Amino acid sequence: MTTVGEIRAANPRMTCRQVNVYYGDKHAIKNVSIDIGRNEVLAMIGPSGCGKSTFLRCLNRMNDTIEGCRVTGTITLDGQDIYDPDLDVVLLRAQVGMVFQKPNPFPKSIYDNIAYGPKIHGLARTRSELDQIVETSLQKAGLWDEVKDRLKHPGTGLSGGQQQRLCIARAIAVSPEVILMDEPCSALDPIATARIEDLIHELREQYTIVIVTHSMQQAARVSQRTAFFHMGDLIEVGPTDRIFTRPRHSLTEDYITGRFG
Amino acid sequence: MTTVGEIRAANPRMTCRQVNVYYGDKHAIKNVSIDIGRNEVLAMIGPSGCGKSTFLRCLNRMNDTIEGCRVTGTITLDGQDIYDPDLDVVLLRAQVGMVFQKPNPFPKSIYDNIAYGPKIHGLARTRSELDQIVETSLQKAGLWDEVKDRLKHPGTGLSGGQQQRLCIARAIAVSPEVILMDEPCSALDPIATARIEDLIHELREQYTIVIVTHSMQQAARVSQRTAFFHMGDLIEVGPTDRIFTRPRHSLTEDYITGRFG
Amino acid sequence: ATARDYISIVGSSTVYPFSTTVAEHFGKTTPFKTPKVESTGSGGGFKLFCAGVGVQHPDITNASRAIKPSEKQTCAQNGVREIVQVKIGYDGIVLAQSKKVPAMHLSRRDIFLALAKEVPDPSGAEKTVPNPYKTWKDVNPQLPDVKIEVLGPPPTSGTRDAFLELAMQGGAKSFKWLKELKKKDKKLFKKIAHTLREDGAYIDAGENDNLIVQKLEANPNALGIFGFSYLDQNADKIQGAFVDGVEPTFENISAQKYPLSRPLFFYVKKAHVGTIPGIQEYIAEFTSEKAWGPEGYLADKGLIPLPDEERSKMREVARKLEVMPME
Amino acid sequence: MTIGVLWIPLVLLAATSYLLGRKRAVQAASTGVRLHSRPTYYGTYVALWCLLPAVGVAALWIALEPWVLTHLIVRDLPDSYRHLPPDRLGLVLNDVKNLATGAMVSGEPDAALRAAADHYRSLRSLGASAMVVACFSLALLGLFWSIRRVRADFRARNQVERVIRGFLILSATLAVFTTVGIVLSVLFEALRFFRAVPPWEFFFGLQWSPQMAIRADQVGSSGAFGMIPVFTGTMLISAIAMGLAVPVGLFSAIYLSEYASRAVRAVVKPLLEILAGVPTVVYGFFAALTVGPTIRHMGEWLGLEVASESALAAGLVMGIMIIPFISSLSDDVINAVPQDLRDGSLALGATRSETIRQVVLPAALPGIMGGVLLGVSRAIGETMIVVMAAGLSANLTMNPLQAVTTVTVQIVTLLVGDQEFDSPKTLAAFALGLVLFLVTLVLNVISLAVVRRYREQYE
Amino acid sequence: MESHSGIAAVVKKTLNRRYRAERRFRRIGLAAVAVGLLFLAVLFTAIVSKGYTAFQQTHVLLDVYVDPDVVHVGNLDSADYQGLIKASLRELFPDVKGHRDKRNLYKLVSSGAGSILRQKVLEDTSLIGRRIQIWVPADDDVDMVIKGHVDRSLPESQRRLNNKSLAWVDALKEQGRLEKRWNLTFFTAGDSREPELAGIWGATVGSFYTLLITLSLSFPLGTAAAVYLEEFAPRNRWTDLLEVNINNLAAVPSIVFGLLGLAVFLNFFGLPRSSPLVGGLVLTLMTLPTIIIAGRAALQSVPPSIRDAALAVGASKMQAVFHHVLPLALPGMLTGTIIGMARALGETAPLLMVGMVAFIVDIPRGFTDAATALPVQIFLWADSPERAFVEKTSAAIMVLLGFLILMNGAAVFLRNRYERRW
Ligand SMILES: Nc1ncnc2c1ncn2[C@@H]1O[C@H](COP(=O)(O)OP(=O)(O)OP(=O)(O)O)[C@@H](O)[C@H]1O
Ligand SMILES: Nc1ncnc2c1ncn2[C@@H]1O[C@H](COP(=O)(O)OP(=O)(O)OP(=O)(O)O)[C@@H](O)[C@H]1O
Ligand SMILES: [Mg+2]
Ligand SMILES: [Mg+2]
Ligand SMILES: O=P([O-])([O-])[O-]
Repeated sequence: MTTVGEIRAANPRMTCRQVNVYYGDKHAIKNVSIDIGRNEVLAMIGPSGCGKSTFLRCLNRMNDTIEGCRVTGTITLDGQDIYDPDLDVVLLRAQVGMVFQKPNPFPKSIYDNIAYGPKIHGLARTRSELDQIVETSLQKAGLWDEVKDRLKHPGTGLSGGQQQRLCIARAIAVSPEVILMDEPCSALDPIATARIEDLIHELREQYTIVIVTHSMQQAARVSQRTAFFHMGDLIEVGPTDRIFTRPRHSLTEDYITGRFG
Repeated sequence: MTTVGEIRAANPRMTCRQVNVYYGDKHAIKNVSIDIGRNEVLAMIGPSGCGKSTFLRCLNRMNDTIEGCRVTGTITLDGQDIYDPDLDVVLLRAQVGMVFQKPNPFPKSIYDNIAYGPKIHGLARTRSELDQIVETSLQKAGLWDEVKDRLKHPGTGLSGGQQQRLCIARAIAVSPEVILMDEPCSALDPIATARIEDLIHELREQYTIVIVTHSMQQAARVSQRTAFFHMGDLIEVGPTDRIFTRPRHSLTEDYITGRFG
Repeated sequence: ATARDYISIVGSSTVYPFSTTVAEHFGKTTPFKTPKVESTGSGGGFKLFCAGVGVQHPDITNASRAIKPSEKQTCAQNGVREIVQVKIGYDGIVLAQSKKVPAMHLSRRDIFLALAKEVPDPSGAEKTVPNPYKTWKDVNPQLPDVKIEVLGPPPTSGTRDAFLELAMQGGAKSFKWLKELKKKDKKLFKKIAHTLREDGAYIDAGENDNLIVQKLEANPNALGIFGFSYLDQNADKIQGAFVDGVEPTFENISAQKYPLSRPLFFYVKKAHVGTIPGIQEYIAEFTSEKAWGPEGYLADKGLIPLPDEERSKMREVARKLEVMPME
Repeated sequence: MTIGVLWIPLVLLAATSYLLGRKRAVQAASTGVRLHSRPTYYGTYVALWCLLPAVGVAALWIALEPWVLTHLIVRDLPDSYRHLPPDRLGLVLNDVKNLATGAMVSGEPDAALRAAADHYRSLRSLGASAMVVACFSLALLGLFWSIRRVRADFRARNQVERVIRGFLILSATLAVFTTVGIVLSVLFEALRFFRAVPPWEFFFGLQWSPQMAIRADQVGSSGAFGMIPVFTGTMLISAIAMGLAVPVGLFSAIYLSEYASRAVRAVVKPLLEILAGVPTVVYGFFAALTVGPTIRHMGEWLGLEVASESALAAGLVMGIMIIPFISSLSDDVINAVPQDLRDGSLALGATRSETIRQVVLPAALPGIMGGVLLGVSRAIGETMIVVMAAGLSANLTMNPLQAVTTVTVQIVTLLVGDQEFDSPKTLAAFALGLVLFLVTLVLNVISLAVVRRYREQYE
Repeated sequence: MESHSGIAAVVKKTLNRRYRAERRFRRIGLAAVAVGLLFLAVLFTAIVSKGYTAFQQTHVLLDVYVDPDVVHVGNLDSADYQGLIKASLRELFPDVKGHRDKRNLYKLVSSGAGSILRQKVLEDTSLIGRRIQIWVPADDDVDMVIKGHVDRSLPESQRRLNNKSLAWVDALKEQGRLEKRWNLTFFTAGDSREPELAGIWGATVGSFYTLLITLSLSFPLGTAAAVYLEEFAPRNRWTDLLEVNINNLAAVPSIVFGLLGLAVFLNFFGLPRSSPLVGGLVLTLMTLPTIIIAGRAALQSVPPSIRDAALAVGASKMQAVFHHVLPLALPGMLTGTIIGMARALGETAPLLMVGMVAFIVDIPRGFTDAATALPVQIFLWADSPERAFVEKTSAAIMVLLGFLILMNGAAVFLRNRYERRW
């Protein structure tokens, strides 16, 4: 089916064309085309199981790790096909960071959780540079004050919300260009959520952000553009304020007004 | 510290008095006293790590499973001390059901996930009674239409949101008297959330529900009373509309107005 | 304990092949059950045998050496007072080497000089010095110029005991002053004669003789010490060194010409005869001419028979169940 | 045998009581009262009460029967037999039993024995019938007693679970009994050894040469019982073995679980596991005949002095044997690391090897340590390989090209040899066994503490 | 990549190095697997190349006249059948004279030939008085020559068969009376002192009974212990002690378990020596720790959320464990049990101590009959002087490995079906 609205962005950082994703026989994403603009926040909404997470994982090829998952179509980052066999997936993932739905801190200290990315990529020359990166990232994720006295404690000892913020801080620490967030706030309380939302606003200056969310309010607050998925189809995409005020597709409207299902 | 507001309920199903919880040396819940009224929905809100989950797990003694977790004070269900050594904890948990933050379906079929509780409690005499229970529970959780054709498929193959609804259906299937929900909607999209919220409304007729949520809107929509926790203290408790409109404690007000932290 | 209607035999691994052969024949040709034969080593055999009288204890033990006084004592303490000792034949102790090299001609003196830890001072003084010999040529200029390397049984083995008494002690006695020493200070003499080198020239090689055979094949310079039957079975790969000019052959050993041979025995608990079915018949089978005679099936298995006279004497002992003296 | 057929009615009875208990529970519930437990639990409860006492009695009877029967028969034997010493009497009884069961007997039994055999036969059948009666009475008693307790509020599940729990605890405690058994069966002989050889000489002596004079007229060689060289040998060979097995095993596990395709993994993993099952005797041959000479030749070629029974050969082959232990157990723990963690690392732009080295392996470390530990234990305790390949000379050396001996080799040769059992030579085996036991105990306590510290850090 | 700004530029600098590390790591892994497989291949080649010949046995075709004077209805059981065989050999080589030569001639066929003839006659008494053709096994020395394990060009004194015997063998061969046939005896017979009559069936049955005891005790006990320690045991001194204990037992050399069995089962409880019962009990104690440790690891890998889920619907701890945790952990426990059983199947040392290293001809018929086990049989044969036992030893190893592979195969199949990643 064809997508309603403008799939193109003025200054695209990533472009997706005719993307299909299969899990074995299951056709999870159907012919989706969309651009992701520079310095914009793109929100992806849709009912549970519609394929938001799946599509997100295509964008930094994290679905490579799922056995039986197959992707067709083209996705480019800055004009470069990311499914090109020559492309370096490590580089891609350093450029396109990701925060997951379930918090997944490493079984290491809080410090090491954050320092891990910078270390492997050689982003810090000295110990104090690394300390600096760790501190900044934790501050941006709004976790610094809570954990600054126990940086050597294991990250897995934090509460759910704290863990998720730790994961966000970890993703930021590598200073990626695009950040993919899969329901990053689903385990967070409103205060932490608000801080993350602020952070997203801040990050937008430099970065491109794609966020999957189950909260339309959140989508409305943080994003410039919104894409609505339904059963693997990209139904509608457009400027966030327009989507939430004047949806064009009836499915979108039903969903937004809560009549859905 | 003393809790602001009325901790007593007119017709209490559960009463908690001077409850303290320790994880080893960590004092996670401090001297909390609160009643949970019959046929009411009590919402528990508060910033991440404040002890909401911990307190909730006290109510059906799920914290027994955490090594080093120690509870003092009294909690009663229908007048019976649930920490009485003579009390049968299995019976207690059949009466006080629970839905967790992270969906945790059994690695069994969808059908078996739901049927497990009724089976061990002998709630169904015949196969068709069991089928009936499974169907009703799934319907109440708003999952029936999506899975009715694949009841024999594994529950772990569902998407996050579907899995959580499966867990809710599983809890409902044993028709408990009290249902504890720990951020049950944190992995759900708005439609599923709305359905669960409707369900909570419905269930309130028969059951007592305690729900932990990170969403003040949700608390406002579903609950009659709201309890606000902060760093292990129960700061304030009272009728939901009053809490959200005229909070008495400054911390509560700060939290609700988003000035917190 | 449950009832037992078969004979239980334990003991030496050297006698094991002979004992089992007899047991198999006995089982096939008589109405009795085939005896159970365990290979526990002579020492282990005596330990079990002397533990007492009763169904749970073995009836017969095999040994590659005579019972020792302390073992008799144990037996007596445990109520095993009537023991019949039957000598069944000889086992030659051979020093074998690979076929790839010419056979060595050794004297017991050579053996002693090559393997003792302390040897008489080469200068002729009547004292011992730590063994200085590295090659066989050092020991005796007529021997080849190869490193001394002997794979032999470990200190726990009966074969080793016999080797020390026969070869080493014999070699030591070829020195006059040592022979005299034996009369004066037996202890010191034995210390000299019975102490093997520990510098790698003598290698403790475990109890698996087949393994030694194969190691010899791989290493033509080495000599191995083991029982005659292994030489007999592997005559195409290994050869026995001449000792004092005598080749270890069946004929030479049975004619008592070969100096290194030891007697083999089995011991019967007389108290069990008459209650455990078949013991006497088993002894009769073992001591029958078709088993242990020069033409018997045991000779085929490598047992060197007793001289005719001794054989008939032993048969009488066995038939009459003559108890050996317990001191 | 009567005992054999006894089970069938007993099991049937238990099944019946299960059904009865269930039915009664259902009836109790039909009055509208809520049952405490599922009806099956009431059934199981009744069945357990029916079965366990009866089985207990049967077991007791089986254990005591020979003793009781013997006693009874002996009482009725003529005096000439009765006053025999106990071991002689045992032989007579053997005859009686052989007679009674119609097995072959030796010689012509006399009338008294025949009578005794008949007596024995009748006593046996009498005893068996008595036992059957007792069993069934108890079973029925248990059944009636327990079924009367079945009421709606009766906590049948808790009772049944208590029995299961008892069984679980018993199983876990078995390990302690085993240890006590081992210690006891080794300790006394070891103490006797220490009476002959002073402990300090044993523990700190640098010479091992168990050739003590064992007869008055025999002179041993050095006759030294210093265990240091023996233990050094054990450690040297174990170190070589682990030096091969840990890297090979761990890296195979990593390769198989993280890189190899499903098909390769499905084929290779079981193949490697075969290595674990090859009997150690076979490895012994392999070490002694193939690896040993090869290493020796290579050494000669390099101009090195290599003993034909070098520690290297035994250690390498032992390492081969341990590879699958390490790889199989590491593989399991690596698989147990949640995929979440891998995703987290990969999403940061880590390469696969970085993910493995820095995220997966640290998370799996306690488990891997456990596997390595098991491997070390096997190496230290392995017997047959070293018996065949390591030699017996107790050199105090760290040179892997020389021959060394190990504790297990010494135990085997000392015990299977043909010396008297009471000589210090053989008793030394028990002392070695005891020390070996203690050493592994200390090793284990230390490494358990390490594992636990890691585990705490990651949980 | 076009844009070299920001992170990409920095990362790119290190990328080559990192990929080299990646490739190195991967290659190391591959090499490790290859090393393991190489060892396996070398081992198997060594064993098979030595042992495969044992599956054939040289047989001799004899024309036997079942002389009614020797065999008649009265002495069917105890007649001198070997005498008939000897007679037929004399007929084949009528010129052989002299006592010594005759003896050598008789030695061409196995001493078990008589009992084969006896069996035939017992089955069909009408053979008495007739002349029958019968294949009987040749002596092991002949077998070795035919199989080329003995160099015929060696001087006579260095061979077990002298020149005359060799000539007879050649003559028989020429007449088509000598043939290598499938060695059924090897699979159906018990032990024997004569290599050509020896078989592994007795030891196999012994191993079977032993392992049956071991498996039926150690699997339930091990699982129960693992479940208790992992799921129910409180953390205290006592359970710490248990844990240390179990880990320690896993490290105790197997021979020490033999000593324990000797002291406890044989001397204290008075159980029958050399019986599969005692062997099985000893091996049970030996394998238990392995099974318990593996079982605990498997239980640990089941996520706690599963337990929570079950408890929260009102399952008792016991139900949660037995309905959910245990089934999920079972594949892992199976792995541990296989490893334990494989070890038990190949174990020799402890069995030596409880008297299973015995010469036993009769096939055991129960748990208390005297028996040996396969590895012990291998150990015994390996130390036998007779040359023909060399190939028998390797062949027995092949059979043992065959069982092992079968066991592993079945378990791997089960495990693959249930393996999962959390
Ligand atoms: N590994 C997998 N194998 C097979 N099917 C899968 C897999 N992962 C997801 N699916 C299916 O693909 C569809 C899309 O799943 P996805 O997780 O992308 O949904 P979602 O929109 O993220 O849902 P939610 O909001 O609940 O997270 C679902 O129907 C799901 O059942
Ligand atoms: N098993 C545990 N051991 C030690 N400390 C714990 C444990 N579980 C939780 N805590 C600590 O107890 C406090 C309360 O945790 P809890 O999980 O109850 O918070 P919460 O209010 O549910 O947070 P969230 O909204 O993030 O789920 C936190 O500081 C947490 O770090
Ligand atoms: Mg999703
Ligand atoms: Mg929580
Ligand atoms: O086993 P042996 O006593 O003959 O060495």
